[in-house]
Amino acid sequence: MWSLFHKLGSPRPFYEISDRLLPILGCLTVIFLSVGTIWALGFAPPDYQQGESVRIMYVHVPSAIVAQSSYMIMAIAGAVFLIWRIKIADIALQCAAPIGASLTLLALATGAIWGKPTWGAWWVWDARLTSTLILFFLFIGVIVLRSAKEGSEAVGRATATLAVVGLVNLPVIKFSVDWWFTLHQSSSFSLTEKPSMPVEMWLPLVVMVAGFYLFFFYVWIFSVRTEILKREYRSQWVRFIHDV
Amino acid sequence: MLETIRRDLLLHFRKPADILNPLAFFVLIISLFPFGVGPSASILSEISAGVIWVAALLTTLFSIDMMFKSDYEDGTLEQIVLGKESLLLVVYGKVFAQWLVGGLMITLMSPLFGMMFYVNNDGIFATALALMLATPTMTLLGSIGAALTLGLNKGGVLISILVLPLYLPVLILGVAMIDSAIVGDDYVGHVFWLAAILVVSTGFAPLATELGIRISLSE
Amino acid sequence: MLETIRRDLLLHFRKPADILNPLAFFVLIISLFPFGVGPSASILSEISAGVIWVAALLTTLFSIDMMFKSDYEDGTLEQIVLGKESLLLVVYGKVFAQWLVGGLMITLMSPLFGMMFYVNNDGIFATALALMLATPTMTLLGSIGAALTLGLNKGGVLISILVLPLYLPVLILGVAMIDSAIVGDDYVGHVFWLAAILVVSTGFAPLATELGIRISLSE
Amino acid sequence: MTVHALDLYMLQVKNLSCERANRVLFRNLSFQVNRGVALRIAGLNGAGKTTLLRILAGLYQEFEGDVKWSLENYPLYIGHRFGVKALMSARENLSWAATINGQEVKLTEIDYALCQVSLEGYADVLCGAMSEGQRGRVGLARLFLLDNPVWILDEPFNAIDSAGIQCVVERIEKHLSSDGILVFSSHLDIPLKNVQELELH
Amino acid sequence: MTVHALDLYMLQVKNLSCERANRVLFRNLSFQVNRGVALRIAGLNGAGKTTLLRILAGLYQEFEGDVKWSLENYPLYIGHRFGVKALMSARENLSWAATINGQEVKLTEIDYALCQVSLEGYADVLCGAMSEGQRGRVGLARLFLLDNPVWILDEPFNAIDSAGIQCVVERIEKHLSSDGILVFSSHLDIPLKNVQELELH
Ligand code: HEM
Ligand SMILES: Nc1ncnc2c1ncn2[C@@H]1O[C@H](COP(=O)(O)OP(=O)(O)OP(=O)(O)O)[C@@H](O)[C@H]1O
Ligand SMILES: Nc1ncnc2c1ncn2[C@@H]1O[C@H](COP(=O)(O)OP(=O)(O)OP(=O)(O)O)[C@@H](O)[C@H]1O
Ligand SMILES: [Mg+2]
Ligand SMILES: [Mg+2]
Repeated sequence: MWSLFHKLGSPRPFYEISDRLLPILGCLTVIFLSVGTIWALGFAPPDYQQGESVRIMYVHVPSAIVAQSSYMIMAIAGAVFLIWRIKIADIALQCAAPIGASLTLLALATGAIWGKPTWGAWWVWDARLTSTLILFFLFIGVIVLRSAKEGSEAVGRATATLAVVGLVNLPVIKFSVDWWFTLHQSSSFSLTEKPSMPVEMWLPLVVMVAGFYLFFFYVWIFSVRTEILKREYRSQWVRFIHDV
Repeated sequence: MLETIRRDLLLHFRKPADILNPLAFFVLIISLFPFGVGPSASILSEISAGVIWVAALLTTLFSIDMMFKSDYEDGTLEQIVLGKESLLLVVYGKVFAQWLVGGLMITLMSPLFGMMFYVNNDGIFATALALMLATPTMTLLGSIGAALTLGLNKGGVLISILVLPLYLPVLILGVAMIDSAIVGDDYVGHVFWLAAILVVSTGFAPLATELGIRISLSE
Repeated sequence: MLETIRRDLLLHFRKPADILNPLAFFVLIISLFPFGVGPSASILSEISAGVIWVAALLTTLFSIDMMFKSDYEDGTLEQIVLGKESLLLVVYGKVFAQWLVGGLMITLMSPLFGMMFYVNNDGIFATALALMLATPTMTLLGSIGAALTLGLNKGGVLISILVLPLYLPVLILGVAMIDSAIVGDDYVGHVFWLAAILVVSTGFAPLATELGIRISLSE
Repeated sequence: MTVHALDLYMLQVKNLSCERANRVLFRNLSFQVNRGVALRIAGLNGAGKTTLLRILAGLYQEFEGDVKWSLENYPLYIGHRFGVKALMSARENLSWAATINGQEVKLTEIDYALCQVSLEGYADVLCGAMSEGQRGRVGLARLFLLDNPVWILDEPFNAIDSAGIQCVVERIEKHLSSDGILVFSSHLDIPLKNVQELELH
Repeated sequence: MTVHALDLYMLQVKNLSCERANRVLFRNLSFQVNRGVALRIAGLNGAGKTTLLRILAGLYQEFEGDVKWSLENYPLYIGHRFGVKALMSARENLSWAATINGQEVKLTEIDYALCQVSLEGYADVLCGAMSEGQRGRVGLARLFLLDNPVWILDEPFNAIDSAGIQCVVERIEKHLSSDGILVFSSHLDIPLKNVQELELH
């Protein structure tokens, strides 16, 4: 286990192992996303209140959930980099941030689109919405800081520090839901109660969530590989692999 | 002048943060308010014009701080002053580049916030129009402050104190214009005044800025 | 550490603007609002807590920008890192000096603005108390951002983007506390939480700041 | 004074006095510099060399006396701060320097200038990622690119290695022999023909 | 390696390699420096002198190899930036330098140090109102005040006039003869006894 960890921690074995993993991951992603999409759009029943617009849920909820997970993953990569100084953790952090930011943006966009028919407004200053917005800012902060100097280890550590410090915010933002509603009763919308869904709606959602996770990991590993090539293009093994 | 614009834009793009930051900052200030004030639609839409304007103002102020600073510190400003190219033209170029990455971006983003603050369509259009006319003025006036405070090493806060009073007429006009638009009144008069202020400051502010630069350098 | 505080205060007093500016800035932001929002007492008192907090937050952010910058640029920070005196202690000292000329001053001024915004006495007291507890936290968290962005030459705006999300819990708690106080509710819970956050950040933020400084220097 | 007399020299200084912070730096300084001649300002640290050079360049105004140039003067000034932007590459820095000097230059000329200061490999490196001396060299590359007849150089050899100094000295000789004029300060002993010395105390 | 062996030298470097921006600055550098000896790092602009000195001082970490000091090491480091605050007077700067170095010094010691670098009259002048060389001298005055056994000086003579250089060179000789250690870089030809050279390419 420990040796595997170490092996994955250095660029070359990672590159080789992921080389075999990637096609499988890609196939699974395609399968899950297409099955989920067809199921969700074609077969899942419309909501008796919201009608067809409920189908946005199949993009909105997975993207929102995976966006949060990707922050978590990114921060863990940051911690690993700070503690063990494994270079690949820095790359992992750097590559996770844009994906996470895009997913967050997708969640925001789909939420807004969904909000218009259901609430009559694109945006309300509800706790969950706002905390998603904050999550987006956290990602942006990480991206901006990391892009300050490409490939520099110092900037990498700075970014990792920020990502880890920002982690503190995740639970706090979650708790703010409570503070928020005790303060401002005026908000008439609540996302905190789960709509009781029938299984026919719930199951395709699970497939989509799984598909989004797979998608995240696929893109993530793919861009980590690209970044490895970019940083190590002069080294022996890269030349070797790409000449063969 | 075109060369100056090109160079300054290049420098801004070299640190993408120069472009992203004012935007993100604008977004952040605005999004702080619902936290501070509460999410009630009625209050938010009531203060929306004010908040958007104050945010635009502060954003301009804080990006303007760096406008001449780096050129001053590394000695490039001396080179510019001594060069054959007219300093006034360089100032126009720098102001324009600064506005492109600051004021213009803010203007383009404003409709989004109008929506988030439940402003109606007329109000949103008026906000964008008002910002389009006012942000160049803000950049122009701000550049005077930036030039005057160059050698003093006192940063953005001193500039604010110098320049904010100059901004007040624009702020008041702009907010009045948006408020008229929201309730459906005519606002041609406001547009006229904002445009007039813009024309006047385009003519005169760079002269003052040029003077300010020369003063700061002969220190 | 005492030496650090003494030195930093000395430096601040050498440019009185360092002390005056945050105050003036705070005053300016707050006074912009009546212009932007209109002078109606009911709206003003409704948004008062939010405005004062947002102003305090922005003021802290913008003075924190310079916290390590000058030491970094003239090479003094290297000297500090290499010196026998513990860097962590120096960080504590600098944060404290920074708070004295920023956060503390803001806290002391807040009652004035409470009055200007028609807040009642309970609210005014709660505002001051909340700021007293929260401004040190803001300075502490801000110092992390300032340290991390040192070598990057990107100024205050990047710091804002990094740090503002971290400020939100404090902002939400603080505003909630003031609002409770205004309507006469009990706010011991809020005080407790603010104090707890302060204690935790006093313990941990300087560690992150120290790390940030070392990282920025080893560039 | 006739127009003809003015033609003989490029720079004429009369009764120049300057004090800073209540210390007299120099008093009633009078001298003139002809074409093809270098004037070296010598003096200990704090003697007022930088101040004098900035006065001659028109960057510092708090003095008494007369400074006259015999032609419309855009001096090439390099001071303690090199005037090199950290966020632009060496090439971009030089191209911008030419632009504000009102010159149109070709890429080959820029590359030639960089080559002269041994920065061939660094044309596209941001100057912020260069060593101190390399940044100084980018500043000095202007001497090989711009066509100003008047050079004002304030300790141009700080942080420059001896090969670099040699190179610049040769350029200076060429500049002087083509009727240029140079006013400079340096704590190093630079071997130049045609040097006048002015010692500040 | 025994403790005794370590005692002989103060600094031992083994297989030090460093690259920046994909250029190898040095590879597998190994050397050691004994007490009472100065090591001079030579090399052209951009050779990596500053980088090496910062590595030795512990300010730069992106390298491979071993750097060992034989005792708990707080070097006195002076780099391209002097580490002098513009808003503090010369005296205040030195007093603060002593404080962060964990030393308690008397006013007379500070004034003595300032006197050594010929800044007697400038003790209470803000360093921002000094000339470039005077600021450098304030930085160098630390050599006369602090008691670190290890000095790391990166081109300490930039902008300093020859009288100033002479003065510092004498101080260095004294430091070495009292078993101190010095690693420095300079483009000038400094006459020192007991110098090892290390040339970077
Ligand atoms: C811009 C607007 C919106 C944003 C930023 C947003 C954000 C989020 C987030 C972050 C989650 C994931 C929560 C978790 O981790 O479990 C979520 C879930 C969800 N959202 Fe949205 N949302 C928005 C609009 C909407 C709208 C308009 C609706 C429909 C009325 C909606 C319905 C849901 C539902 C049903 C879930 C799943 C709840 C659960 O499983 O806990 N959202 N949203
Ligand atoms: N901040 C930086 N980022 C990336 N590369 C750098 C940076 N600073 C210097 N370099 C590169 O590292 C190399 C060595 O720089 P260093 O400053 O160590 O040189 P040096 O020997 O001290 O030169 P000088 O005599 O000019 O002071 C240079 O070639 C330069 O291109
Ligand atoms: N910004 C300033 N404000 C006030 N006085 C100054 C300032 N800069 C320099 N001085 C004073 O003016 C005098 C001359 O400074 P100047 O920079 O001209 O000296 P210099 O001959 O160039 O010295 P160096 O060899 O150190 O570069 C110094 O004694 C200094 O005290
Ligand atoms: Mg000088
Ligand atoms: Mg160097």
